[in-house]
Amino acid sequence: MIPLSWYLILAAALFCIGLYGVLGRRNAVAILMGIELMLNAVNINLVAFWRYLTPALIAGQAFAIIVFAVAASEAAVGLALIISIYRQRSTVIAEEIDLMKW
Amino acid sequence: MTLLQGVFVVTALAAVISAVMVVASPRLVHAALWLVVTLGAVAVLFILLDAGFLAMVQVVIYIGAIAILIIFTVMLTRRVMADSGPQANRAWWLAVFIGIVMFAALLALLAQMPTWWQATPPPLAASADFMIEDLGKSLVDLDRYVVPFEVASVLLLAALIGSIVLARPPAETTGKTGPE
Amino acid sequence: MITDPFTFVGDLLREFLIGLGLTPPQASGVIAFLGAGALATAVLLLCFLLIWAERKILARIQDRIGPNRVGPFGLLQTVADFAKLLTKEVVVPSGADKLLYYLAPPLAVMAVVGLWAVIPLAPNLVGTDVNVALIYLISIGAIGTLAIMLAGWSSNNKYALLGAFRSVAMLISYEVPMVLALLVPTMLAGSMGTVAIVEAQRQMWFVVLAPLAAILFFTSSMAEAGKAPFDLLEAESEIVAGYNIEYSSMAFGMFFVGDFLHGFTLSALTVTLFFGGWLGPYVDQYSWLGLIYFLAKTAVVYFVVIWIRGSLPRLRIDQVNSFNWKFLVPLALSVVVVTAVADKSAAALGWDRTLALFVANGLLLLGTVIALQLYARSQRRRFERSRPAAAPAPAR
Amino acid sequence: MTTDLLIWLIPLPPLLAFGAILLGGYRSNRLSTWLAVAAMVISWALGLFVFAQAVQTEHLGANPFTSSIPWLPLGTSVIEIGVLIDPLSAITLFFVVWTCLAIFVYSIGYHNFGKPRDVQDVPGLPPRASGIEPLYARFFAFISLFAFGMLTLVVSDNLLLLFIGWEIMGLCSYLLIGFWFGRESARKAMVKAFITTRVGDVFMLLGMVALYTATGTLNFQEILRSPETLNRLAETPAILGLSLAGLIGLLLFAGTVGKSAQWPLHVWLPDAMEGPTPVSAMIHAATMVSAGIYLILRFFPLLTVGWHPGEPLTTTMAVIAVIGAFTALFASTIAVAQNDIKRVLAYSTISQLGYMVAAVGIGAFVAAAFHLVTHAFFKALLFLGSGSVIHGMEHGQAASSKSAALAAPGQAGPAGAPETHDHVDAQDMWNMGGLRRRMPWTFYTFLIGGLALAGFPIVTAGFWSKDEILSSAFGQGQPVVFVVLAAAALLTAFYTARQIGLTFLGKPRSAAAEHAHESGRVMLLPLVLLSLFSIAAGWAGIHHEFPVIGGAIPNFVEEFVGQALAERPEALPFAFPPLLTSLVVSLGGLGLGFLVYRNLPRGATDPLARWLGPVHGLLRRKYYFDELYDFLFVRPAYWFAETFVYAWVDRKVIDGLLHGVGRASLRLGAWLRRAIDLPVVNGFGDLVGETTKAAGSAFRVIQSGRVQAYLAAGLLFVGLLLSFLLLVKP
Repeated sequence: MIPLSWYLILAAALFCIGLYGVLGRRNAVAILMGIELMLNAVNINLVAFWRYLTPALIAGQAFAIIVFAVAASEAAVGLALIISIYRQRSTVIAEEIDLMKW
Repeated sequence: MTLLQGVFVVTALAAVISAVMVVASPRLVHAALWLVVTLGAVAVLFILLDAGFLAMVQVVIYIGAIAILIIFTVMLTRRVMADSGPQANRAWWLAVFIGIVMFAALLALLAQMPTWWQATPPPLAASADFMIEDLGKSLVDLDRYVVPFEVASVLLLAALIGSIVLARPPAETTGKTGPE
Repeated sequence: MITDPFTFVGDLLREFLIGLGLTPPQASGVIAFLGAGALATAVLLLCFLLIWAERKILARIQDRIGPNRVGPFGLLQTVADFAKLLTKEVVVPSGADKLLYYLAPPLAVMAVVGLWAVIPLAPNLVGTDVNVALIYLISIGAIGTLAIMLAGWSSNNKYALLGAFRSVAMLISYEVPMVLALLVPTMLAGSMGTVAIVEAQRQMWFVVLAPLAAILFFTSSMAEAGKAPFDLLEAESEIVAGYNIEYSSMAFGMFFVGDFLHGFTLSALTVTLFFGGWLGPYVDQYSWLGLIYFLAKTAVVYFVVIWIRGSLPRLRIDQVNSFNWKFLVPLALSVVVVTAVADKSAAALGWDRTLALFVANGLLLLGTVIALQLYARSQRRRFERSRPAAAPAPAR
Repeated sequence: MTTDLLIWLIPLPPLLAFGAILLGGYRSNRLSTWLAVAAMVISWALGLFVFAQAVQTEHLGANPFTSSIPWLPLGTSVIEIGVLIDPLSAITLFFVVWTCLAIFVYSIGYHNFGKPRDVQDVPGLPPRASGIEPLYARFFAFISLFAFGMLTLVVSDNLLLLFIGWEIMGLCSYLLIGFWFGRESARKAMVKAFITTRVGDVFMLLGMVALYTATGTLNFQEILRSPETLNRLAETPAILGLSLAGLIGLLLFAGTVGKSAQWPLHVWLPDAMEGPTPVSAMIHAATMVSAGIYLILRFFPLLTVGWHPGEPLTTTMAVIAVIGAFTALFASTIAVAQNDIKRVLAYSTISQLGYMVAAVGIGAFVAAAFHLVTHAFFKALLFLGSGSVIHGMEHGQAASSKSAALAAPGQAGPAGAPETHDHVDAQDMWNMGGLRRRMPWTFYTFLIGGLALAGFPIVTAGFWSKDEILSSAFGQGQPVVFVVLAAAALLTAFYTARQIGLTFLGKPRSAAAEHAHESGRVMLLPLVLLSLFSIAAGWAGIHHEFPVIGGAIPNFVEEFVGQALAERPEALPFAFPPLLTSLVVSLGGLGLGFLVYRNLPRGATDPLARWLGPVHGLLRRKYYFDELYDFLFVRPAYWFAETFVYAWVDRKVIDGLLHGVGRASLRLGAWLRRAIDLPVVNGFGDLVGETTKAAGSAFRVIQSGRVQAYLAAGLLFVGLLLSFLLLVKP
């Protein structure tokens, strides 16, 4: 059977790839995609821990669902923000969106 | 290596490779499509973890809504997308470094768990039908997760209103939309 | 006489495979694979008949004869059309994203054919009986949306992209009332599995228990399938032909097939969820009757689909969206609430379930009509106030 | 749901309606009407249901409906808030809900609901003839609040809650008398009413405090139903030779004197007629002034403790009886000489309340309660009828001036208008006459009310209740009271006949009266309803030995109300002298008045003035009581305020003190600023500011505005923290 560690390693890998996406990409949409990857990694962890450690409690699945809700709202608001920034400033490059300095 | 392990390895490889493509692909539409592949692979993992419901929800929400939205946004902002300049910023090496350190740290942390090498999951107590029922009940049970659930619903409502507000055209153009 | 030919054939095949030296799980896997192939092929072949039927019926509605040259009653017309399509050249527009360009049409067909995996055709004849079949339906629908998006984008054509945007906006919007309407059979049957839903309709079809939900589901699936009057995804008059304008040959043929098949599939789903699926008299003794009942009911619903196409004019994009968000979604929400309350209180107070749900739906319908009347009146008043009565509005 | 719980709900709907109208209902007149009337209908239904339950309950007096919850913890004891329905509150509730409902409905028509608003109407002034009242919703809010106060008072089971209802009514009375605050007279009247009743209320509060000190409770049942408490109160001596019970009784009675406008605090009630007529009917005739009587009826056991029928009156009772009887006669003499239709009724209200007070004073509990009920009905009827008359007159005035203007369009503007459409006083009876033909419904209902007031024999309710009081006075051996009340009854009949004669009979004496027309159905319906009660309410209390019809109908009042007392009073034997007296005085007074006033021509003077000479002037000026009070209290108060408090205390002492303190503070402040603020505090403040600024400009490089840089920095620090926790710490 599949050991728990495999899932955890995979989740950690996805998380870190997502982290790179968030930190390293210039495009705001790409940053959002990185965040989605990270959230997915979290979900894998939640479900894997539920399955291997506490299958009697439904908490893992319940919180995975709540993570879905968070991801959906984050995508909706984030993308709306990006589009509205794009309308105002004609750019979606995160480095150029730096009005809030000093 | 059993069949299940084989399936896992294939899926995991697909997930990781497509995830790398998500962050590395110079064309954003391709990145978004690679994201779809990753998400689908994660859905398969959910099935392997006996969470079929979550797998379906994953497909509905991530692929059906979030990925589509992302592609939509990419296409709407296409004018800047077309020039495929450097997609990584100046500090990308720092990002790689942080990613690798984080990966190592996470593994180091997790490896301390006593159940790290637990190979077989304990048998499920109940049938899949009962599990979904229990999941639904737990979300509206006052003693369990009704508060997070309600918070999530309020969050969704706030997101709904927020995106409508953000997406509204500026005030001077609203008058032009005729009486439809 | 064999009462259950499907199980019989399955068992026969299994014995044969085990006889060939396979282990029982391997045999089951092979049978599942074969079944999936058979189902998909059957469904795709059905298309020839469907296209012919649609053209014939539409022609009759429009007081024409329809295809009548190739084969008896023009039955082979479709075959001829496909032969023509197959012999044509596949033109890839310049600047197109080739991989995605080729990926989109198969995805579109897959999204439709995949739906058949959870439709129970007869007792013991279902692709797979998963307990989350309804969510599966929605998620497969999402793949269809993705296919349209890809087709529109990869063609490198302004009209194609506009058509794709339009259709995706509409498809995503109409998923909301569809999901809400799907909640109603889920509640009534207590399961999200299609087989359980069909079984739960033994006492009474859900179309009686939840007529409004049935109408809602039918309407929003029509929109999901892009059937008239929601066929503005390919409104020739406005955006040439929509997302598939750059496709030619069999690549276009796949979209074409997917489109026609989607209409039939939505009929099948409506029948499964609301009209009792394969249920009918004597179906327990002779399970093959189930298939006939199912196909007959589906054909009737499909006829309604074509009928609507022949009767109603196409909607504008803003009308489509406001109809969805201002009418269907609120109505679907209230249907869910009313059904839940009526069902639970019928169970708690010992009322007759059928009657209670039917009456509740009737009351909701009445309320909807009254609300619509009030809305229309207020709209008219506003209209008359903004524009003096002397100058009547020009007809659109 | 038990009846006990229902009682709690009776006062609440009007309060909710008040709140709802106040919080937004006022935007729509229609909504306000519906809210107020619907709330009142709910209260009415609940009240009648409770009344029906009460009537069907055996021995309600001994086992009343009651329910209470703790309210105010006060040191060692807890004041409870609760409700109580015993026979007394049951019948009070009965007439309160009926009259309130009738008046609510009547108000809709009175304020011209449904008519468009006249642009010339000003909020705070009565509307001209046909427009809707500008402050329409406000009126309904106020009367709803009033209904809440009255119902609270009726259902309360302790003196404190009763007092709260009492004061809410006082507030509403103030607000509603001054409803047309644009009029100088209304403003004065509202202040007068408030302050005058306040005098009584202060005494009442003293009585309440004394009662609480002596007994430790304010609950009616605990005080009034326990003989020990009452006896202890009766035996404890207080000042002036009074027992404690007598003192408390007198103090509480002072509240009644204020609220029920008894002499010498009667002056506010006639002026209160400045308010809209439904207000006069509801507050100043049927309910609020009845609350005073209700109070002394409620405390009847306390007032009469140590007294038994047939014995001489105690001091307290004597005081009450004398004041009541005197007020009855005194007010009726004034009423004879008044010309304003509402003022006549106001004085007659004072007089009739005097009857009830006198009845309580001589120990006639049942008679007083009976008269309370019947009086509420017929006096509300009379007021509403007079409102209808005034309404008709105002419409007539508008109609006549309009027709005159049409007839003579060439005439100069309003300044040169002919004499016939001068503004005449729509309330002056000398401008009326002959309204019988123009307003038949109003006439017949008003006639019923007037006959009830005059005590027209057998048919009307007033006869039975008044007769009961007279016979009680006779039977208790109080000849003086008897004679005084009989004289008052004669005058009552006389001025009633005068009023009816001047208003309805004869020929119209002004253009307005000629053009007056009948009021709308929504106003007439309450009139008809109340006139039914004005007749039928009397049948509930016919003495069982009355000739011919006695005993045909059970004496419900005697049986039901009597059990409110612990010692049930014995019914007095029937006697002919009082019956004959009341027959003679009522018929005589009516006949006399009718002879004199049945047909006076336009421009006639009051024949009474001729006959009485200077006495008539005295009566007309109300015995100069207003002037007397003005001289005795108002002017000295003004003088005191002006010359002493303002000119000397305020300007010289207090202002001087303040100025001195101010100057000293200024000096001190200037010194403190120079010595401490500038060098020390500012220096420190500047130092902090400069340091922050320097640090800010040093650190501001970090704030690059790039979200990814922030995230990276955050992650780095989280990583450092985690590695510290995991690697170094253990």
